[in-house]
Amino acid sequence: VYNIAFIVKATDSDFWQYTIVGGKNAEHDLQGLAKVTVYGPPSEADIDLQVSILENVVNTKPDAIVISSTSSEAPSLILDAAYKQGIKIVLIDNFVYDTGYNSFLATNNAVGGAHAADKLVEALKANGTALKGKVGLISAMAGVQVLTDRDAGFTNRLKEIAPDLQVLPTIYTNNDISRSANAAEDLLIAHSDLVGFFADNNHTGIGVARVIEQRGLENKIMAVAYDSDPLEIEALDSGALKALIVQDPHGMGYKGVMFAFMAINGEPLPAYLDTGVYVITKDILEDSMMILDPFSRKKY
Amino acid sequence: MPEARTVLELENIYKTFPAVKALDNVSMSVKSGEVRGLVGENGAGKSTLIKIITGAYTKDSGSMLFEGNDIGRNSPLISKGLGIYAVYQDVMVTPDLTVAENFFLGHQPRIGPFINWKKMYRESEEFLDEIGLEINVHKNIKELSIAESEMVAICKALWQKPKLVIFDEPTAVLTRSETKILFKIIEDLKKRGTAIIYISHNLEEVFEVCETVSVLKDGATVGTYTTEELGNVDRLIPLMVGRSIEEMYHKTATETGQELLRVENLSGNRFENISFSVKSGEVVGLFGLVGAGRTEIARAIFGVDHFVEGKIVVKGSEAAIKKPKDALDNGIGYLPEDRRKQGIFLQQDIDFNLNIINFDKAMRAGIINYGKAHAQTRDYVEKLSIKIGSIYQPISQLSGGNQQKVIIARWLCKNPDVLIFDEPTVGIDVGTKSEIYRLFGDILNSGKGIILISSYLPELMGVSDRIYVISNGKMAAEVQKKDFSEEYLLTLAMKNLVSKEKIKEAV
Amino acid sequence: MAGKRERKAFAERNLLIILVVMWVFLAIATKGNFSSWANITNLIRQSSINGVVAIGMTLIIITGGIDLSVGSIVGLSGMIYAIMTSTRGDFKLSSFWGIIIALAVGALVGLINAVAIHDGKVPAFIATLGMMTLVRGIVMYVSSGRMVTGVPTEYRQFAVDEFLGIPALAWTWIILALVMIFVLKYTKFGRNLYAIGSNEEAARLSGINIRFNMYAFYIVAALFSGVAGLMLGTRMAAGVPTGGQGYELDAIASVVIGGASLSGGVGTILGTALGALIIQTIRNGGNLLGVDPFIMQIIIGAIIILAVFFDQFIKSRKKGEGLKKLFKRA
Amino acid sequence: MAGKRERKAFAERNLLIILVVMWVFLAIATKGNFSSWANITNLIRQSSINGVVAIGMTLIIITGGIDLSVGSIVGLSGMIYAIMTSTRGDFKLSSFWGIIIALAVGALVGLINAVAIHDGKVPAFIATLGMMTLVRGIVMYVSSGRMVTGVPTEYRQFAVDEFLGIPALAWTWIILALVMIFVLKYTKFGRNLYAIGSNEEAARLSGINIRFNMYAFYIVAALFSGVAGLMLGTRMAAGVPTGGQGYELDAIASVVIGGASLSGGVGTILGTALGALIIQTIRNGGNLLGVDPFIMQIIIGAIIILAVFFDQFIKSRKKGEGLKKLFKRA
Ligand SMILES: Nc1ncnc2c1ncn2[C@@H]1O[C@H](COP(=O)(O)OP(=O)(O)OP(=O)(O)O)[C@@H](O)[C@H]1O
Ligand SMILES: Nc1ncnc2c1ncn2[C@@H]1O[C@H](COP(=O)(O)OP(=O)(O)OP(=O)(O)O)[C@@H](O)[C@H]1O
Ligand SMILES: [Mg+2]
Ligand SMILES: [Mg+2]
Repeated sequence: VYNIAFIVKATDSDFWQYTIVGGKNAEHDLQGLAKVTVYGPPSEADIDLQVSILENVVNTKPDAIVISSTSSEAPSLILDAAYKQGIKIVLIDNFVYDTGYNSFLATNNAVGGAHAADKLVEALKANGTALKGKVGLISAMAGVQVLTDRDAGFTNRLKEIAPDLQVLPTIYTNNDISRSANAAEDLLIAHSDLVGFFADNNHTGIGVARVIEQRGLENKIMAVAYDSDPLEIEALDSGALKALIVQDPHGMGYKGVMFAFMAINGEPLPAYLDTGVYVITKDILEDSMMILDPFSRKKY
Repeated sequence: MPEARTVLELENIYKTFPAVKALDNVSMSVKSGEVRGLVGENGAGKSTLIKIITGAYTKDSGSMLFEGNDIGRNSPLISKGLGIYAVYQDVMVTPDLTVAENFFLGHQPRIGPFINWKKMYRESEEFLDEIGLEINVHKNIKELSIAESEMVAICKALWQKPKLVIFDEPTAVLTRSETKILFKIIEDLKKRGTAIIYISHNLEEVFEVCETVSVLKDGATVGTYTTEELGNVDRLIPLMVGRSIEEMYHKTATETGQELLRVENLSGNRFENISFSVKSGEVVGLFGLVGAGRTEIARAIFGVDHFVEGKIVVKGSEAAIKKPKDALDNGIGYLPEDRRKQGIFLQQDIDFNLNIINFDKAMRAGIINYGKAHAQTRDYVEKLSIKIGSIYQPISQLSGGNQQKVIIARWLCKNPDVLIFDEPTVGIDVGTKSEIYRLFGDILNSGKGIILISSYLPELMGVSDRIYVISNGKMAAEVQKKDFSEEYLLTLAMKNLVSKEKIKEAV
Repeated sequence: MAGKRERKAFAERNLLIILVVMWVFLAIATKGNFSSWANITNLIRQSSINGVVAIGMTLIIITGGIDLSVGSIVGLSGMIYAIMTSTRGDFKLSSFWGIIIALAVGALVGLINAVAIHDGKVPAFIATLGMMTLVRGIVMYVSSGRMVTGVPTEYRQFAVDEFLGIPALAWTWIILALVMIFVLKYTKFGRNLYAIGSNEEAARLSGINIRFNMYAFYIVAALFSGVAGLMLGTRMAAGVPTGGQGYELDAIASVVIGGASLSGGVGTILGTALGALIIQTIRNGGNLLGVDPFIMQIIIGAIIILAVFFDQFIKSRKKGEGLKKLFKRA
Repeated sequence: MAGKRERKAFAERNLLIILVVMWVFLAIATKGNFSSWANITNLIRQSSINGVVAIGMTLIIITGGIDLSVGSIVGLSGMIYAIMTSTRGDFKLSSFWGIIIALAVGALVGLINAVAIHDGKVPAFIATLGMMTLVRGIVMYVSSGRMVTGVPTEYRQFAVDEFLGIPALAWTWIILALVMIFVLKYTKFGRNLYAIGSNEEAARLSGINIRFNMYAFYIVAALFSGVAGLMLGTRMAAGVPTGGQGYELDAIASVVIGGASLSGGVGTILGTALGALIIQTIRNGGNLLGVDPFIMQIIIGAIIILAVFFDQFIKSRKKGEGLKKLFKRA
């Protein structure tokens, strides 16, 4: 049996749980040929803790490591050393500089952000709202690369396609649903010409959706959010959110483990694989359930 | 002895706190080599005056001259620089440092930039040997008893060679042998030409060490007298209290009735096989030298410490006392010895401090009736003539003696069947002492009993109906009123002491 | 009579002044947006969850302790409720039983805190730090790190309900605060709290049962976190594994800004409530002003320090020397 | 002589016993993986950053204060270094100047803490909580919330460098700890620290300049966080805006597990070092065992409490009743 270590950025969110389902499903499909052990710090803020975990994992001498690193630089030297020792390295979600690796699988977050801008403008048009006024940007946390990329992708694209829409200064909410809802409430009070929101992850998305739902603003305020979890899906269904930008965490985990297995067996692999983003709107909701809830695909 | 010159001169000092006028036109001067007593009722302003001299408080008006120089701006640091050293009512030491380091604090001996611990320990050991104090200089202050840490603060006075030393009720927490060392230290300081101000409520003591006495009353100076011209304590009291006290240990005759409390063969930490009893209407004294174990016995009865053997019988039936609550439920109360640590809720107000065990009396359906609670407080403030601005003042703003009175009032108000008083009158002025003894009479008349622990024999003999003498943790004897005499009680107290040396030390 | 009445009113008056100054400034700076009724109700609702947690924290800080586990208890109680009542779950209990069980589990955490601190003699900081980690682990474990949805609709409705124009969440906070102001002043439970907090030894010698009371304080404090967890749950309409994370800092800050001393014996519910409002005003005001978020964060940090500084400054000027030392230590 | 010496050695011996028990257990449970030299060096290296922060925290806790801003200072110093030296940045300074400027900026934060606490009379908890928020805001602002890369290679190399088989990061920690053990025992700075923490008033009356010393303590403590920030920077090979977030809790836990009292006057560098090792052992061991991460979190929480519990338990049994009360309060 090959030992494959599967290191996620954090254990406290659905997204990484979905990745883990993917990884574990792959283990299941490999029918005893590989054993997948999951590691991860409790929170994405614990960059150094994740490095420590990696060090400890390397010490257990697995055959391959599938890692979604929180930092693009921190684990370089350790990963490189491991790679040189012959441990196969598959990077998922986040690239790591200056290390040897077998393959890299990820979504382009800036592209996802741009999709969000497209969908927001579409929704505004569909609603007959003029493309001017303010747009609120609620972000889960400052200083986190993937979020920064999403926000930048969104802002840049919106500037291109709807230059009269002004994106308000970002509000960071410490990944707290209640604080995200507070922020949405406050922006509604502060700007009577507010027409839409972009929330850059699931918790911010729920916070925004809650406010729209509770105040019945579905036809006045257009909101687009990143990620998918049951409440966001519910909000999409109810119209509180107009679109969800969804990565393929299950695929990332599944392919990550499969690629690792292939690497161990000396199969050739692509250096980069875009796992893509899905844009889910209400009309295709029915057909997208397996993307939205990878838990339904749990095989083990 | 060098020629005496005036060291300190205070002129027309005023100090007002939000609620009270603490000092009202106080003038005073002290000469080198003089030991000046400072006496007055609780709250008269003694401690406040001291704190103004050391700069801990700033005066509202008036002037202070030190060695002839007008000291305008003062602070503890400035006064220390001038050579003023004070041993405050609450001990000022750093509990987490060793005894030796406390002596050297701020100017430790060094080799180059590094502290020379060896030298520090050696020199402080030698110093304590010289004084005759047996304290391990390696110990942290917090491992010492209060008496010992007070002694450390006192000894620093000699160490730092100041020009003026102030003692604020130093003997309140000291044992007899330590008091002796203190008097010796005062003698040494005097010889060096140091001026000394000595505050105490033990007037005999004041006559013993001071040649002049200043009396403060309600923040104003009554006058300064030589102990010679006064002659004895009885002449001093009216100056302080404004009246003479005819009968200090006033006692109304009360009927002794049923037995309220009996302990049988009680053994525990530091005491063994103790039996005694209290009947309604009587004051039972517990005498012993400091360390005899009286406090431990009282704590065991009150359920603070556990005892190993024996039983406690309340009104004829055995009581299971495991914690203070049980004792209270059985009608036993205990006024602890170390009020500052075990009695006072420092941040809370006077009303809270008095009522914390008495809310029961001012409560309806589990809800406190503050009207009643406040009335209760005012009643006792008046009864014990506690000097306060308002009952909503934090207790920390009261003078030391008045803080103690509040704690005593707490228990008087509770009025349990048996009240154990552990050194109740330490730090309390003579006038109030006699008031407290008078209140004893009321308690006894209502069919209650009192156990009085005191190391001050005149008081104990004056107030008690019977005295049990504890010697080194064992019961030495029960003495009836007719047999009371200082020599007899002291002899009994030393009965179980092992060595003759210890005895000598203790007397 | 004057003494304390004056003093007490005064201590909280400083906070009120600080708050009013902030409000006036914001009302002007946001051209009235801040002072609109809609925003005022928002502000109170937004303060309410932290406000309720902070009531419990006030009790613990008055005892001289600290409770870092409140955030995790908030998360736990919301999660337990969701698991118990979820129409997609195994239990499908009614809201009533969900609330009872959620609060009971929260109270149990409080009891364990008290046992570790009182009987195990573990410093409160460490005991509750450990519990913070441990309880969060439990929340993650029971939810497999996933959101739990399908909670009853009346639960979700509570977050939007209003009564007399004031949100139900705000009422919850206001009523609980009023009850506790009363309890702390007029019951033995409250008086014992201050007694134990200012001198545990003296309290024991006054016949107060320390163990029993400490258990009670920690359990009641945990119950407040439990209620806050349910309040948060109504807002999120789900059990969220990360719910309540970091709430301990806001709660402690509210209590200390409210005038309590971390060395125990001092603190009031009213002060804490004002502290909670001050903190939320800073956040709400920041959002309304639309300042650059990083600059906003810098300003928030500075205001937290300055609010307490002004409070101390006014106090020490008025009270004179006697109490200066106290503040230094506090 | 005996008295104190024995007692002190003893206090830290408990921690050593706890640590050894954990190590033996892990060595067996991981079939030797834990006790491999590679893992031992990992463990020490992993402890080193928190270890250095905790040295500074020890000073502050001995004064009776607390410092919640350490994590933000860690982030700030690492970020300032990266901005100053980045080959992709505007300054392109040498590593030397980068380090000097980073540490100076860190020290400045320490000074502001001290001024707020000593002169502004703001409780340490609030002052440093405010600074935590404020400084993190600055880190975000100067970096626009993005990672700053392109740091000199010798900087990155430091994280992997070894000397006599022991990582350079570990050496940094060990040397700093040894120096501070000496400083605390044999210099006025150290003794003043204990004196002020034990009784500020008595220290003042002994002629110790409280202001000067408080400034010094907070500046030195901040410098340790600054150094830790650089150490973290070498590991991350970049300036990371969220770097150091949450480090205050680990540092405080290390210090308290190490035997210090949050009420001041008590604490040792050796104890803190053992505390830091205990915390990292729990984490490292958990990873090696490959336990379910949620269960692991539950266990970590429990062990933090139990470690302190056993320490207190052994102490109180040995010292007898006299000191029991003390622990209750501590
Ligand atoms: N910080 C303070 N705030 C308000 N009032 C104070 C303060 N300190 C002292 N007082 C008041 O000043 C008066 C004088 O107090 P002081 O402590 O000087 O009395 P004292 O003569 O030392 O009494 P004792 O013999 O009881 O120690 C008292 O009424 C006291 O309540
Ligand atoms: N053998 C001893 N070792 C250390 N300290 C002692 C010893 N004996 C007595 N003491 C100290 O003396 C003080 C009084 O002791 P204790 O309470 O046992 O005696 P007591 O009979 O109640 O005396 P009193 O009530 O007169 O002070 C305590 O502070 C105690 O620490
Ligand atoms: Mg006095
Ligand atoms: Mg005694």
